[in-house]
Amino acid sequence: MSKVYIALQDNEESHYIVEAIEEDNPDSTVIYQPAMIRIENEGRMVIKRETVEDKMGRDWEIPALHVNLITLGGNVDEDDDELTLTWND
Amino acid sequence: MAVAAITENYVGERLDRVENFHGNQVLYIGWDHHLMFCAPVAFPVSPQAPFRQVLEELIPGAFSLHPEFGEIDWDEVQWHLNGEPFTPDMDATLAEQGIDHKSAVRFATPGLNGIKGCGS
Amino acid sequence: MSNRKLNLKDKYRLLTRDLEWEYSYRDYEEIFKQESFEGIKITDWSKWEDPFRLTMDSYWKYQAEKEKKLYAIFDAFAQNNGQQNVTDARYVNAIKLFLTGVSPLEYQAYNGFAHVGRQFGGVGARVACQMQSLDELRHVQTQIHAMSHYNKHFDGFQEFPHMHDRVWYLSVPKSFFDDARSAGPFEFMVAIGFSFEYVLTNLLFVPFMSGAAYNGDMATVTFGFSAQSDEARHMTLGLEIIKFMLEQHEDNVPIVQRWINKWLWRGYRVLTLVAMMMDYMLPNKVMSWQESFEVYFEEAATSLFKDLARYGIEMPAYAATAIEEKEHLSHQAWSIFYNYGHAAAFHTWMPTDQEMDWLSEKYPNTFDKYYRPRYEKWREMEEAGERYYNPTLPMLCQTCQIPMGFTDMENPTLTSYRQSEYDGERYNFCSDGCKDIFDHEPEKYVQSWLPVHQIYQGNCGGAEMEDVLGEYYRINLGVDNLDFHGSPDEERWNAWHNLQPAEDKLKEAS
Amino acid sequence: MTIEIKTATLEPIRHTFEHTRRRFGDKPASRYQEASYDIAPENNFHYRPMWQPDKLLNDTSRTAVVMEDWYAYRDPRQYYYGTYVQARAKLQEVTESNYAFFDKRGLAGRMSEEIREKIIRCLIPLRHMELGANMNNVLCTAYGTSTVVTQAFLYNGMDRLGIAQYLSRIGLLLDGNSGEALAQAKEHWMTDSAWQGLRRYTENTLVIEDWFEVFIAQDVVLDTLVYDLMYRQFDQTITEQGGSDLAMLIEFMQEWHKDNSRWVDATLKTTVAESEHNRELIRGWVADWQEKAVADLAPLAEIAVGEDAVSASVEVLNKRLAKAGL
Repeated sequence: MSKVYIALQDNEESHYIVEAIEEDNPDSTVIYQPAMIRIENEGRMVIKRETVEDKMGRDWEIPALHVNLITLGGNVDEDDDELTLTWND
Repeated sequence: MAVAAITENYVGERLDRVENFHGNQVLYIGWDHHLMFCAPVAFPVSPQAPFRQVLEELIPGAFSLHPEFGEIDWDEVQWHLNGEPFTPDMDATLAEQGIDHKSAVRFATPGLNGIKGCGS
Repeated sequence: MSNRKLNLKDKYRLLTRDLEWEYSYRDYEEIFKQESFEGIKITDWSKWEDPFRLTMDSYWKYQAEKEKKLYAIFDAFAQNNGQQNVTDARYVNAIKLFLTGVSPLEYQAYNGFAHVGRQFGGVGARVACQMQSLDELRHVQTQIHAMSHYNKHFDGFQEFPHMHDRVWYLSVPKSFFDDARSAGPFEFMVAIGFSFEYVLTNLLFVPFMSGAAYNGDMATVTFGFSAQSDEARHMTLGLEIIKFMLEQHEDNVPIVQRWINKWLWRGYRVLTLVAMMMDYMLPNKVMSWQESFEVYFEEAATSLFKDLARYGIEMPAYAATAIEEKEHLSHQAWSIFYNYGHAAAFHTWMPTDQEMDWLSEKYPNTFDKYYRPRYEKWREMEEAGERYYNPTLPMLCQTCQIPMGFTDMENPTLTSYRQSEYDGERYNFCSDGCKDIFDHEPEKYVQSWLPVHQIYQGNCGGAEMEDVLGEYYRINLGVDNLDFHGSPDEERWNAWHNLQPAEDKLKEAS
Repeated sequence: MTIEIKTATLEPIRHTFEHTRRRFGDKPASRYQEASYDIAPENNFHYRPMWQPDKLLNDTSRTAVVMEDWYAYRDPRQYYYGTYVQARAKLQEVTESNYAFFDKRGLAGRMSEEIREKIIRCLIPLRHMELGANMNNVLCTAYGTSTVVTQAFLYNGMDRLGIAQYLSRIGLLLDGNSGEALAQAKEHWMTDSAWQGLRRYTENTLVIEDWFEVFIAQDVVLDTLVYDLMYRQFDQTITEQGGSDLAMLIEFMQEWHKDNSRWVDATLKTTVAESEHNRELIRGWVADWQEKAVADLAPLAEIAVGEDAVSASVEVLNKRLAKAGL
């Protein structure tokens, strides 16, 4: 199976997002690189608004992810509650 | 294969027609396995020039900085013209021996393998 | 009245897709003239899916937030003379290449996406392209603003748009984008939206920006990452358009496959410049070209093409060649620029011993065997006061326009020559990829404005190289060009840091 | 101490790029200047476009207007991307809070059925015209010459999409997010005789080839008339009829039009002042499109405002044209 991935700028807000991703995608791998954080997972990854809000302790909208986003790989689907990345194998 | 364009007969202007070079044609020369010269070189040269001129003027001008240049035994050199083995006639013109516009001439120097034998 | 809340999908449908109407006073074909000539069959634009469903209110809001952050950093960088904090003045040459070679491509993307953003018949696709056009404008402008401060303290930035239209090595990226923009709207999307944005920009931006981070270049990291935050949207658009075309009609599949083959090769050749930047121009290295190629091309492309296999799309034809070349590419590119360092608007140099050791470690199969001896010879010549410059202009590939510095991978010290005849004239190429591209559309590629031929035709300011370089290219001779050692950039850098000239250091070191 | 040496050697070696120095003198250039002037490719294009083989990429002959220097323009707002999005984000924030207020207070429910119907019939269908305006301005970006011109067209184009979306949201505020108002409005746009003129005009502009003529037909003639008619006169009419809450929903359009007009006027003026050739050309386009617009808008003006509405808007247009030297 192929890996989907997402990379975020290494900053305070991203740390919360990464925490949320780790919680919702327990098999994912987090890789710290210069100035960026890359998270990979086999086949599918989900970023959930609710979990991020929980980590941040405030309201957060999915489109706000783009402010810190560097790159991603996989088919994207975004709605109000989550953004998912998938590969069809 | 014709290009797919919005109008029929898409014809682009050929920028490098030989007529545009003021009586010259372009000749490319490369020295095999001597990549200190990063790529073959290009010269504007008269199609009426004898090959001797290529050997005595153009080639030294381009390649003499190489430490092996002085060691070349020109009788042993193997030539290719546009990918085919070729024996140049020193006194015939380029045109007479089929070296036309944008032809590529390569030469190999057996026994000379570049700086420390690395092909440079 | 209690208003039910609209979700993102409904909102996008009502606010964007529903704006369209069926024309009755004019024909669809009059309004979207360019939609059919490429042979792509679209039966239903309403099947277009926009994964982000961005409306203008969100666009303005989030983009303004990004810009606010970005310009705060630019201001701080300039106020604090951040240019002093890069690892080494040699590093700045990487961003000179970036401003002259890459930023103008962002400009071309701005033009190109505006073009397709008008020409597609579906509003969803049009709007996505328009937003990308606007983003690309953002990128060129933020890059100019980031470099504006460097321009005040280093040479070689000052004529970037003039140079992009004329200088030999910039003809490589320029011809790439001219090629894409002169193609029809669907091919443009495969060329730029998919092949470049989806498959290749990661190779351009991510390692390079990490490199900037590793080399203390705050301004570049900031614009780079900020630009990348738009890139995720662009990548997704690129993938979406491919899927859309493939789903619309089976007849589209072979056309799309041919475009993918062509554009991945064309884009990969342009990235030769990046390979060289990564391995040679970053004093503090992040990862080698080979390593980033493995992660961002081989691994990522494999997943992608596995995903696209269900449509009958295969891994592009020349990927195997690109993979074979990964252990040679950057060294061959650096050799080209070292050869023609007198004709470039940035500086070149020979790697230090430590840097050569890094290259040996990263390229155990090739560096010591093929390249180190060459470099040591060049260094020796430099120390003898005879820094090597190639005295003759190079042979260029008709398609990619790069000097023919690539070799046959089965015989890596033999130049790779390819040739075609068309309409009574010979054309030369660096590779099968470039030759096939020409052979398929010779009418297009006979038009290439090849810098070396243009010089020989007398169209670049005169017969003397000084006229070409100084007058036509506007290289400030003896200042912008030649080796880094002995350059005014180096001299100023040393003065800022009270360092002894590198030449002296070089002598001591050897 | 090395501080003194450092300050001495940190003097910049130049103040700006060479192209901005040549144009504006040897001093630090503004961000607007560095981001806008002389950065578009102009020479040595490699291949003729497959989609228009008789021209080059970035060919200046895609309009009959002739400028000696296509960078003679200046956007009075000095918008480059950063200043543009920040200006719009500010306007957007105000608009969002207006819309939220309108929604939260249930102000739609306070409007009479008649007023609601009138807004849905006379105002909401404009969202389709705005989509046409979006396409027209993006066309000018794609085929226009010089960044200082083309970037402003793109900002305008995206603004029009934004306005189309705000108009749609007004519809949604009025129909409780059911989308019914939008469907009705579309039906008006497609079949209502009051709208057929404007729809015909819009479709006709979508086939104009000359991008500067597009600018005249859309941004100069039609927008001046429509924005005066709908966002001034219609706003007044609705207020008089008890629908004053509409005002907070169209503030964006009013503010935007004021802002955009500064650029339209400046662009028109610079072009007309360039030559008699340009003046005559533009005069012809204006006359042609004005005549069509007046006829095509009249039925809508009559149901939205009243009989003399169009002539009042024409007066506004004539004033603007006179100011631009026409």
